[in-house]
Amino acid sequence: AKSKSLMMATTTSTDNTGLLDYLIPHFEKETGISLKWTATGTGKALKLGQNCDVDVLLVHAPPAEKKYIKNGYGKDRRQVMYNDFVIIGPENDPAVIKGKNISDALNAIKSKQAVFMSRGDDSGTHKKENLLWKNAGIQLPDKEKWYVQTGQGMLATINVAQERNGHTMTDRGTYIKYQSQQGGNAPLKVLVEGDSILLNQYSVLTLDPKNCPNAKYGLALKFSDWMASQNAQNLIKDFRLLGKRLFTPNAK
Amino acid sequence: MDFIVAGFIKAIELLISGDSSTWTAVWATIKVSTGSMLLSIGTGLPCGFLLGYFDFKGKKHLRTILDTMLALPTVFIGLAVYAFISHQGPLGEMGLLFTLTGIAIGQTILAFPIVAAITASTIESIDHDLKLTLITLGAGKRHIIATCLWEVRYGILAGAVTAYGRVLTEVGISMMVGGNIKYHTRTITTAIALETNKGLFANGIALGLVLIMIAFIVNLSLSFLRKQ
Amino acid sequence: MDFIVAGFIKAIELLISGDSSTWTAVWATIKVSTGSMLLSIGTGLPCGFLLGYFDFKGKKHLRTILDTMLALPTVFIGLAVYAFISHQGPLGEMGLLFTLTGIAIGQTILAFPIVAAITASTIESIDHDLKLTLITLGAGKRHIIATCLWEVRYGILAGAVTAYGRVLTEVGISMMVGGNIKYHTRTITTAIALETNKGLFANGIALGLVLIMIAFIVNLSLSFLRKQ
Amino acid sequence: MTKKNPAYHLKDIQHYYGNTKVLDINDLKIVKGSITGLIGPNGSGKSTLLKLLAFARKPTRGHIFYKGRLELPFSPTVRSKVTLLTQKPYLLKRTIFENIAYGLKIRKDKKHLEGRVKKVLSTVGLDYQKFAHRKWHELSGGEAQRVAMAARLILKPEVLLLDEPIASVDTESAELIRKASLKARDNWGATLVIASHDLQWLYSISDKQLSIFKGNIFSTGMENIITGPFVKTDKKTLIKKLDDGQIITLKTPAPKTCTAIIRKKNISIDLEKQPGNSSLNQLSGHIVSMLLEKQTEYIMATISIHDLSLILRLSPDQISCLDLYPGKKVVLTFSSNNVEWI
Amino acid sequence: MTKKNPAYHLKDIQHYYGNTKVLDINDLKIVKGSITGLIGPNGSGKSTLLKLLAFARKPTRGHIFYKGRLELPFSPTVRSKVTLLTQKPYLLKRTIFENIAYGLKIRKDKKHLEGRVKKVLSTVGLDYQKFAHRKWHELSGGEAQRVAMAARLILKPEVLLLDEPIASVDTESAELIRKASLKARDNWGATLVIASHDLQWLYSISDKQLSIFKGNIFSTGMENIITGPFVKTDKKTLIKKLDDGQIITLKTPAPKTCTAIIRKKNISIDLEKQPGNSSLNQLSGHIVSMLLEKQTEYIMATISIHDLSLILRLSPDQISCLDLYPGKKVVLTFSSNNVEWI
Ligand SMILES: Nc1ncnc2c1ncn2[C@@H]1O[C@H](COP(=O)(O)OP(=O)(O)OP(=O)(O)O)[C@@H](O)[C@H]1O
Ligand SMILES: Nc1ncnc2c1ncn2[C@@H]1O[C@H](COP(=O)(O)OP(=O)(O)OP(=O)(O)O)[C@@H](O)[C@H]1O
Ligand SMILES: [Mg+2]
Ligand SMILES: [Mg+2]
Repeated sequence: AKSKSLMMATTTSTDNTGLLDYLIPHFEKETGISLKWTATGTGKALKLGQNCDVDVLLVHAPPAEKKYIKNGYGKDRRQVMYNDFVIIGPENDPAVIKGKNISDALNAIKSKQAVFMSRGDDSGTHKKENLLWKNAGIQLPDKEKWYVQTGQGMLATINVAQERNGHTMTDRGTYIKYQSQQGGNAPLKVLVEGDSILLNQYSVLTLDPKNCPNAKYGLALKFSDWMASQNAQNLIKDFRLLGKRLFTPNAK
Repeated sequence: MDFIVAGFIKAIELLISGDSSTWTAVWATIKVSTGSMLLSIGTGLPCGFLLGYFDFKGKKHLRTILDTMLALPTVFIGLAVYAFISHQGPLGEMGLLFTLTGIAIGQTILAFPIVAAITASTIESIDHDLKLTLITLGAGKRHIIATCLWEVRYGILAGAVTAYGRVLTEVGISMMVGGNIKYHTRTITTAIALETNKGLFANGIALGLVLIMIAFIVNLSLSFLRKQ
Repeated sequence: MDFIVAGFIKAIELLISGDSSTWTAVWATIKVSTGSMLLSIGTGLPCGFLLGYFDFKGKKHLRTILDTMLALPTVFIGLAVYAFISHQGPLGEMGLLFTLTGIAIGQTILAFPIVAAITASTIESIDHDLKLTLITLGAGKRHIIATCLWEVRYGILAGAVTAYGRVLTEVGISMMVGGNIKYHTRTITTAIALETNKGLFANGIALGLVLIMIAFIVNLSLSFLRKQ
Repeated sequence: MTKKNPAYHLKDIQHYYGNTKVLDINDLKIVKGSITGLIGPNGSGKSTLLKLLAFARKPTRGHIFYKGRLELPFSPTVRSKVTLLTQKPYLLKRTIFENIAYGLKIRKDKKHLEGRVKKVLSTVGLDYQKFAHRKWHELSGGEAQRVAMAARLILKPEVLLLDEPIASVDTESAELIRKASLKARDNWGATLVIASHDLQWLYSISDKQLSIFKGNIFSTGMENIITGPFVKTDKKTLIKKLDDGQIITLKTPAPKTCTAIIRKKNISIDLEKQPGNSSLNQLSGHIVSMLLEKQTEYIMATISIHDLSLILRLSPDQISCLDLYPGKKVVLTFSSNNVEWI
Repeated sequence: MTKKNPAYHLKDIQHYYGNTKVLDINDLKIVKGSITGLIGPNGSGKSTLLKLLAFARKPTRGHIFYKGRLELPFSPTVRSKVTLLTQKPYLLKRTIFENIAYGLKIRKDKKHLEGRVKKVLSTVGLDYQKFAHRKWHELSGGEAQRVAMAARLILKPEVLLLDEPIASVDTESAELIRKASLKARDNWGATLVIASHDLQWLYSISDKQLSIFKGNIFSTGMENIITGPFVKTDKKTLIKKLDDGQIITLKTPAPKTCTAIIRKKNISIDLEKQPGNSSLNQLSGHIVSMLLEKQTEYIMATISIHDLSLILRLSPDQISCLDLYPGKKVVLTFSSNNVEWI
């Protein structure tokens, strides 16, 4: 039984949305492999893999993942699903960004000094946000008064944004969750969405056996394969919260 | 505000409905805190006794170090323990990472200075005449330790209860060393952290109440040990 | 293992280089822990005294409740305080959310039972003859309180130091009430949690060492109060 | 009006620990400026009575009037005027100086503190230079007791209650404490109540002796107490057999009680047995000690009759006449009717 | 060999608290099965000496031989054989029964515990029924002291060291403790050392008295001590003036020391002053007390000369002859050469 168990490190979003609680029993039933997971920030998840304390990773930070593989820690990066990021803010849209493209919107926020919450935690989301500022040609506003770094999870950051009447960037899954908690009448609305750069790609990584000879590489591959399987992809497609789909499967 | 009320209702629901994830977390919490308390009392009492009973050079410095250990952040302890028991650490072989045993080790490091420091200061307050009396009654070293500790049992109980509160409520070690793995190493506190992270504040409150209830039951049974 | 060594080096670097985010976190920690210690000693000492000195009905039950309060999880306290001071809460007007003052309030709730419980058990251990002596020397109520507390000062110091360690190392309240906002309410412990989550374990260790250094300096200066 | 009132007036006082009655005093007055000696065996209630007089404890029943006013513990009227030297002197964890100055400091009376401490230390025979700056635990037993005494004396209280002030004190210091007590009465009119097992010392200092036994007060001073077990011979007679064969016969009206009091004035002393009637007890024994009662020149003699110790108060003439000295064999005679029961 | 050895042999013992020397004993032997009385003013070092004899403290310098063997604190040889009743009896926070049984329990000697506790309680005059199940703090001062005594007696130790065992104990109990001590010696050959300020009691129990003054031991029993200040009149003479005008003259070979010892054997008693030479001190005073020294029939008389108390040991004949009794005026005579200095 011991050899048939797998340890995974993943990001909080997959766990907090309940996706794993929904998906994993199917995996266990179909393959007979039991899977345990620990949900942490992307950075820590990668670190746990680097230290060989887990067998497989499910993360969403493509540039960091690629670097990770290049450093010889990971292997077999397999894209399995995505959702997208949105910019949310007060309904009255104080910075007037509604409908703008992402770079314009960020520039508007900066010039209006509208409050913007950053997770500031090196998570996949945070890394994406940093990239967006860079693409918009803005130097990271680390010490600006209007740029608030919470260093917390997505939902906590949204809550801070609500308390402060500010903006933030969030993945759509968490936003839907937030909406549901506000009884469908959330004070913060989606203001910017749809840009292709806002895509949030999730991938499964196995660990390079050269770095971690003891990690269960074979089982990890099986998990990776299963996630990409038609069955799993369908399950992901069917996973809904408040009637809304959270993740879009895109395994090749 | 309303999530606090909701939390109360939810707490009762969770316990009555026999929600399996709640109950496994309850058991994990009880197991791990019992283990770490036994370990920390087993090590902290004798150390505290030595530090409080004897006068020796450097005693004050030792006390300062012990007091400083009271301020070891749990995440720090978690990281340090992780460093040792991670697969690449020196004790990686033992497979303690992501286990309750691993958490208990970390929590022992957390509770030890509390037990030792409060024992030491309680023993220090012992009447000099007690020591003399014990010696003159022919008590050997072991009896002196046992009797002194028993004489100040209320003070030591206070130290143990404080340490228990600390162990019961810590998150950092459980999270780092245990990994908050559902049905395995998820304790009530890591569950609270998770629920809170999810924004399910009422669940967090509910689990908090469950934890407080455990503490209450433990303290209620200890209260029979108290001075009547 | 190597990240621990790296952490030591990093700790020195952080402090020497005057890294602004570290230093603001240091100041936030010092401010908020000082505030909450003053508040909790101010409330906990008298309550502990009353509970330890007098015999009254229901005293044992009060002690049990107090001991249970030792096991209030920080996230729970954080949530409760949040419920009151969030914009929708009854004290929302005061704008305490995401401020150091808010954190200090929560930490006071955390430290109060430690100070009170240890004071009570220390006062309880007071020789009955001391009380009689003070009365016969004509001491009024205020003098009795002050003198009794002074007689057991080492025990109370131990309680205060324990509470200080608790306050200094808690994360849940600071995170929930303070929001871990960089340059504002980020304390050392929330910073450690953040760095650890990022996988920057060496940074976590470094910040932990900074915290321990603060505790060491405080305890070193307190050690002059100790028995010579 | 207050002039006429006694310092203390105790009315219908009863005190219990749990269900055990340890004090039962109908009516007791203590005159202002008097020195009252409190005599009684262990556990008779001396310390309890002193705690009541110090208003450190509330009697279970009854009232205590201080200078004519009903007072209760913590009454501001008495708090700073009445002080008690407890039986087990407790020193605060400070220097000797701070211990002695404590009472004055809480009274905010800090003038000439050093001089006053120096003076009161010399009153109890301790050298300021040598002792003032020692820590509380760096004292011998008798020194600690004297420091505690000094801490009371410095307050110049209206009432000074002393619970075994010379229990572990040497002869010389006992004399110093005697003098200090007398000075307290003479210089500032203090009222003193002193419990002690050292009768010689107590007689040398007190105007009046109260004897206390099982919580009952006898205001005639030290009396002889004969405790049971007794054997009932007939309805109205109890006898106590001593191990050496001598027999004490006592008439009893109250069969339940079991402690007899024979007042010293009812006992006479002789060198040999007289042919007497059967209602007279005649017991032989020897004198153990003879102590001077300072104020009166009378002599308190302790006579040992096998296990029993009896006390007599003798005049110098009686002693000269019978040539009495410690070791001398004597015969004590008292009527079996002259007995009181409690 | 052990038979010949004394119970204790102290050699070149010095003990310091900090920099203060409190004991200085060249050579002292305590015979097995003897009862030694320890007399001395407060702070003279009695308790310190007893703690050394109990091996509860290590002397700063010197060696203590127990039955011929050099022993140190915590030596397993002596731990269970020597016991000390401390001056301030401390009771454990348990019932009286548990307090008394404690020593036996740690010796794993649990046979007939209840019966033995009952017996030892009655030895110190306490009723088992009434006291055994009380808590430690529910006792009067004297009762507590007796419980502590019982806790030592029950151990039947080879050596029983008693530090002021009757300090707050009533007369009757003092007698019980005396008897219990004698029984310990007679029944199981215990060696006893007893410190007390109650000389009458101590003389009635001890075979030998050691007098201790400022840490120095005098093995002739209680001697008279005259402390300074003295006034120097010429190179070889010091005088002390009493407040009533009388003058004591003392020859001095050692000018630095300042405490004089006049041995009681060198003092004679008279009713009136004799025309004498100038090197004789003649002091008038009166007798304060006369106590029987039980074993010898001699009488210890205390004579008060103004502030000074001197002790004489008199035979019954002397007393009869001079018709001495407490209160009688007498004259004491001693040569100014018969003085020792420490
Ligand atoms: N806290 C207590 N609880 C129960 N009984 C007590 C308590 N304190 C004293 N007693 C009992 O009350 C009685 C009176 O005690 P008290 O201390 O007044 O006696 P005492 O005359 O001072 O005796 P001693 O000469 O020994 O000091 C004793 O029989 C004692 O056993
Ligand atoms: N812990 C201590 N530190 C310093 N000096 C001390 C200490 N204990 C006792 N002394 C001093 O040592 C001397 C001897 O003390 P010890 O207790 O032996 O006297 P004692 O003869 O028993 O007196 P007492 O009759 O008052 O009990 C005293 O002068 C005392 O002040
Ligand atoms: Mg008493
Ligand atoms: Mg002593």
